[in-house]
Amino acid sequence: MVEVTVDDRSLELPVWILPGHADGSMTIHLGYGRTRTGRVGSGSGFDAYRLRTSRAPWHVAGARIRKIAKHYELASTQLHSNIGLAPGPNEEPGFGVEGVEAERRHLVRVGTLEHFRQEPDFAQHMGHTPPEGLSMYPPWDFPGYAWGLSIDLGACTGCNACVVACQSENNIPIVGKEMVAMGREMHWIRIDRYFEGELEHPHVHHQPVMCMHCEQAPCEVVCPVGATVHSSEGLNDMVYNRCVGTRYCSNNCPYKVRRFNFFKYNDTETPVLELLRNPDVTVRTRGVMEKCTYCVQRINHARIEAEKEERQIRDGEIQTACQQVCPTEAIVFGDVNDPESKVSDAKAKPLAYDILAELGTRPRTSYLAKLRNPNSTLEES
Amino acid sequence: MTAPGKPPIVAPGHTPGSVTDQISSIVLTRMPRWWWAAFGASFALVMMLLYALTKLVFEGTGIWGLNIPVGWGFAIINFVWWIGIGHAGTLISAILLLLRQEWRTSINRFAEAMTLFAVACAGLFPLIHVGRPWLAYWLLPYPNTMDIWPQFRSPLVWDVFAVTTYATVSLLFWYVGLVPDLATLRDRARQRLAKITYGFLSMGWRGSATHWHNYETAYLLLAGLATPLVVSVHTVVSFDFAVGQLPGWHATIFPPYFVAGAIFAGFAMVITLAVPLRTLFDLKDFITIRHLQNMGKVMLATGLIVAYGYVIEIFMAWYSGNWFEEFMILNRIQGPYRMQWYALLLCNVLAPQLLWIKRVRSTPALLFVVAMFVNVGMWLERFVIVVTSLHRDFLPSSWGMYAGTRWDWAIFVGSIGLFLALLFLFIRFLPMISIFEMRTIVPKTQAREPDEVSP
Amino acid sequence: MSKAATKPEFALMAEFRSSRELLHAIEQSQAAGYTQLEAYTPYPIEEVWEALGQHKSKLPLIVLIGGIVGAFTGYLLQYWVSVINYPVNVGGRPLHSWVSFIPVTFETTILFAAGAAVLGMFALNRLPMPYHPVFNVPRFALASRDRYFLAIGSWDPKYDRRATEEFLLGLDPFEVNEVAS
Amino acid sequence: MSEPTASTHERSFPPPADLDGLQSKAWIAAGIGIAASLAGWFLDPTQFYRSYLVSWIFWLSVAAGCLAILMLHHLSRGAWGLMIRRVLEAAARTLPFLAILFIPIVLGLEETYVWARPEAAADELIQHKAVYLNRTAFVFRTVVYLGVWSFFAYGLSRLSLRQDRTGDATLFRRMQVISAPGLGIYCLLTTFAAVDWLMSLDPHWYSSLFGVYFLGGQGIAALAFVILVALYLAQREPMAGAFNAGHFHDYGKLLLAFVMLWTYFAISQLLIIWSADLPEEITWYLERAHGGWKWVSILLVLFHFLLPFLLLLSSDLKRNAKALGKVALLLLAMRWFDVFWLAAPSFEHGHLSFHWLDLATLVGLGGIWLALFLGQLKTRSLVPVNDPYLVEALDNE
Repeated sequence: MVEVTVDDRSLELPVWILPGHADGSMTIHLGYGRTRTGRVGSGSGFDAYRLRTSRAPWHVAGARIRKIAKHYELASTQLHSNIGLAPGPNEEPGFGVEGVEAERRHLVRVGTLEHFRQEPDFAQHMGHTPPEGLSMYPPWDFPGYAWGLSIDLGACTGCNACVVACQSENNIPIVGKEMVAMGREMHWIRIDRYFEGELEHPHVHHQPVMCMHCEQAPCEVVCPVGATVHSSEGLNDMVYNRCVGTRYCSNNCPYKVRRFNFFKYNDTETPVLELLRNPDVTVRTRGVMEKCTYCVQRINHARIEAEKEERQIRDGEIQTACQQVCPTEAIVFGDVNDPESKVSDAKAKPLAYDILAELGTRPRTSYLAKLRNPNSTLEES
Repeated sequence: MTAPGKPPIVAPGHTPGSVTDQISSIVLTRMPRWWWAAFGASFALVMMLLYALTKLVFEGTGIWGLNIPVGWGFAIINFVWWIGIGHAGTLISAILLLLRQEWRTSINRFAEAMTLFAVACAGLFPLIHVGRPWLAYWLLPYPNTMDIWPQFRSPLVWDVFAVTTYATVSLLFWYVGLVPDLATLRDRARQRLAKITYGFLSMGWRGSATHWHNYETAYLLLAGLATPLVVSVHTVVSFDFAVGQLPGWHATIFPPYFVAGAIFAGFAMVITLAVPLRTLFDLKDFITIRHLQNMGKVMLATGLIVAYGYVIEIFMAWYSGNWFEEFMILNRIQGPYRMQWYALLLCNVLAPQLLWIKRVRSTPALLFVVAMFVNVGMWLERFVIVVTSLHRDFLPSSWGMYAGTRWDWAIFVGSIGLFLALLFLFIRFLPMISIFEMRTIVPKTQAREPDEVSP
Repeated sequence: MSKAATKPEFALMAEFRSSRELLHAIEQSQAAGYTQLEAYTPYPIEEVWEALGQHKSKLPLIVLIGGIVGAFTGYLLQYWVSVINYPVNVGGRPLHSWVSFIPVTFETTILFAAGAAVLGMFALNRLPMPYHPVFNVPRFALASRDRYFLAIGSWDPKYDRRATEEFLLGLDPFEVNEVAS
Repeated sequence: MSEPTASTHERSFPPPADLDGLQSKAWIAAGIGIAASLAGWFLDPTQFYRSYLVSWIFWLSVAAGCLAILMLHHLSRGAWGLMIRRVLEAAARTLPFLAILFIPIVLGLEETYVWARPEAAADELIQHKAVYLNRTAFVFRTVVYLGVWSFFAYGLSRLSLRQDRTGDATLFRRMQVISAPGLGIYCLLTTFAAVDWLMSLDPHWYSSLFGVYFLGGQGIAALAFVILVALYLAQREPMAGAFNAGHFHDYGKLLLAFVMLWTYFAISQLLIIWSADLPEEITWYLERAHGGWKWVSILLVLFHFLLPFLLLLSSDLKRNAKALGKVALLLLAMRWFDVFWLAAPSFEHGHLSFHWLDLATLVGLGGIWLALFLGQLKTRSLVPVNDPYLVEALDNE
């Protein structure tokens, strides 16, 4: 921990050294200045307003920083975020065995405009994509709708709006710092952040990850009670009532998008909280697994509307919660059986790729590689 | 029949009468004072287990150290550890019977009991590890109004079948083996209650030629069935891991490697228990140095198979050219759980090499030390497989760390207490050495004609 | 007790000190024309049941049938559940995932076969049978220790209370007892 | 059946005279087979090398398997192995000759192994393995495998022969002491041999169970062969009086055990790969599950497992030497099919084809190997006459 002193005011707070943050500077979020924030928030965070005065609310000078012999536990949902982050000249080389893992796995695929012009489908050659239909099993047909989703990494700014939207749409409980520190966050969608380049000035990539709704879902096979099965429209359904909580599905999920109710996180006793919740989404209890449903309640809502009007669901009629709030429209959802749909269009682009395609899971969620158009003179400096 | 150079499997001087009297008297007389102390201690641990389980059921799986990505932890480690330990009992009883290894006789009963209690401990964990333990019965196929059935492609359902079959067959095998001895106790017991109980349990066994004939056939057939069964059980346990896609779990070598590991751990536990018991109950005449030597050899052989598994795993990780596999091995060697991996190598690979030395194999104390190393090592092996594979899998963004909480430890230690408590009860109420089989081998091992000794 | 006086005895039972003596006695009894013999020994002795003419047990057949029934039960249960009664798409796997059905089929085979072995053994041995006349002989308790008994049933055509007792005593037993029924 | 203890030591078991005739027949078969193979080599060298590899691995499995069973026998000190120890030793002593017969495989390396071809340089994955999969390392390793196996084969044979001469009772202990690490080293080397010779035919594929599977198959091959030799010897003096139903019962049980073991490995590997459906692993199975190969797979299930398994359950059959011999013959034939099934789909991706060279090389190599084996068998007494367990072994029921 460090102590920040401005004039006679001082604040003790922890620091987290991140790549790319300018040397000799530190960012302190003001937050809301609260000390009591209910069940999960009390006792967490620091009141940075103490450093501010009403005389000069936006600027103070002469802050001093001092390292103090205290420790504070920070909770983070992501502990590892390097890809090809080369150590700076004075840095100790190597981050241990975990070094450059994410890069080798080609999770985030980034290219320059120049590269794209030369080889438009470069992203598809970065990993090992097995030939289509390679499987020990006969194929399953998905007549009718086949839901799919595409995320444009080039558009994603990492603003987290999707995470919040998903949380309120799907009645996802807030579990608090203690649980997050243990690795028990409940978000159905998360934004993976990766640093690339040099430690001093890395590139940052954001990658939203939610359930991929794999056509050959590894999670489903191992569930002993059939609590997670496939719908005829290709959704990876989670049957909460049937789930006994073996957590086997999560272990076998390569994308680690499943979340488990280790305790009874949802407060179902306080009547007023009932008003808080989305009535279309089941409130999960203790001991069951949950994960992204592609907002199945919205799909069904649209289905009912369409059936009332005796028509097909129109493209764009269903918006998932994350899609709806995305300020850059990075997320597109729709019927991949419909060649005219926006999602089919996105998936047909040369930049489209699946993550961990080499596992043969055939995800319905795919990504569009990120394109950069760097100014060569700026980049060099 | 005794070949040159082999120590006898029963100390000289015993007759059918003397073995009957000595072994049955353990059950039919009062227990020594240490028994009460030991039973009391293990019973206290059982109470701790019950307390921890109550807490678990009321509060949730969250009291353990589990998280995402490490969705399986102590419970599964303990399950695999216990069920592995159980395997030695069946192996001693069944396979050695089929191989006509007579030295099995004085340890098989005890080893079978160990199997049963280890399986009981093992069976506890899959039940309690689920998020909603009160619904664990949903893994069984039973007709219901919803027409919902288990999902037979899941290794956990195979586990249910494998473990229940194993428990049932072990119990039957054990009980069938006990029937003539229960009759022996019925004939020796003085107290009316003991007479009635043993009489009831022995079902009216008379030891007629017809009885023995069908009995021997049944026993042999059960051994023939139990042998592939015991292999299948740990194979299915290995499928729990191998069927998945996770690097470190998905390896075709797992079935034989797990089975060998199970036998390895099981024999270590038999030695751990047999060395003190033979001293405490003065059974050195029946559990001789020869038994310990042989068990040491089995431990060495299975330990080498386990080491073979490690070698092949590492080689294939490289040979596959699959980066996930390579990383998995590197992470074991250099990652945050590397100390566990080195300790595992020390316990499972290096320590058993001492068994090449005959002095070690024939010194109970040294053998006991090696066995303790293996007990620890095999627990660590499951830790490495379960936790080290899970904590860093495909997406680096979701990597995490895992550590057991005090409740994890309480339940683990409590299960050891449960095992010991059951074992002490067994020693108290049932003959821990098969009396009738000892009667069978005594004439063969004695040079003189034992039948002519007067009662 | 008054009943016992009128009721004929169940058998005559001779006690021997060694298995060799018992085997000898069986041979002699068979030579003398006795057919309803039963021997009691403290541990299994193959020669004894061979001498009494028991060669093949029916048990292996029972176990085989048990195993076959178990295999079919296991496989058909899975087939019926996964293909007919509750067909769902699970991870893109075919409904009839025969490879995945092998372990459970194997386990039910073993379970049924083992059950058949145990139940078959008890049935063939007519157990449980809490009461049997031989228990009326106090020294019979030694049959589970180190004594060998040979009984000649009273329903043997050649049985005669006195002559048979004479005959048995001629075999040099430890003693001969009457088994009350 | 049992002989008086005193006389067994004085009994001698010289090889029967008609082994010479059998050996001549083997040489003739070898001549015909080799001539046909040479013709095939001129007509279609690629096919020749491929067929030769399969045949060589088949006969090697028998010989090397015998070495493994020999060490198993020494380790378990069981009486069961004594009657066949000389057969096992003779088969194991052919291993150096098999090393010489490996030369054609080295010559045709590029025809059989993808990684040995120049175009492999373009394959990223093969390049990754090039440190391991290259001509020099491959030949070097094969020399090491066969050298080490031969070392154990000759070492054990020599001690066994010395035991015949001196009757030194401590020798069996020494053979045991050698066999313990010997068996371990054998299993490890065989695993890598299986990777080298068979698995690397499809250099993209891997399975960590493969070595164990190959070991299980070797056990079947060796036992089936030994049973056939025992059957042959049991019909002639001096062994006619020595072999009894009990011996064959033991061999039958071992054969059953190995059939079950092989099946266990086969099912485990299939189940794990089938369930995970990882593209990099399943291609190997898909090749063997489609086209004509499907029928070979079914053949293996039926006649490498199901039929022999059911037959061997019967103890009457196991005690009947002739009936057991038929099962052994079937299994030996299926061993060839298994090796063929492991190797050939990787040569010609997709379709099943038998070639007459498969048979020609099998007969040619088999003739040579059998002649060598019989030559070795003739040199010694058929039973180790001074072994302390011999009385027990002859008495085996």
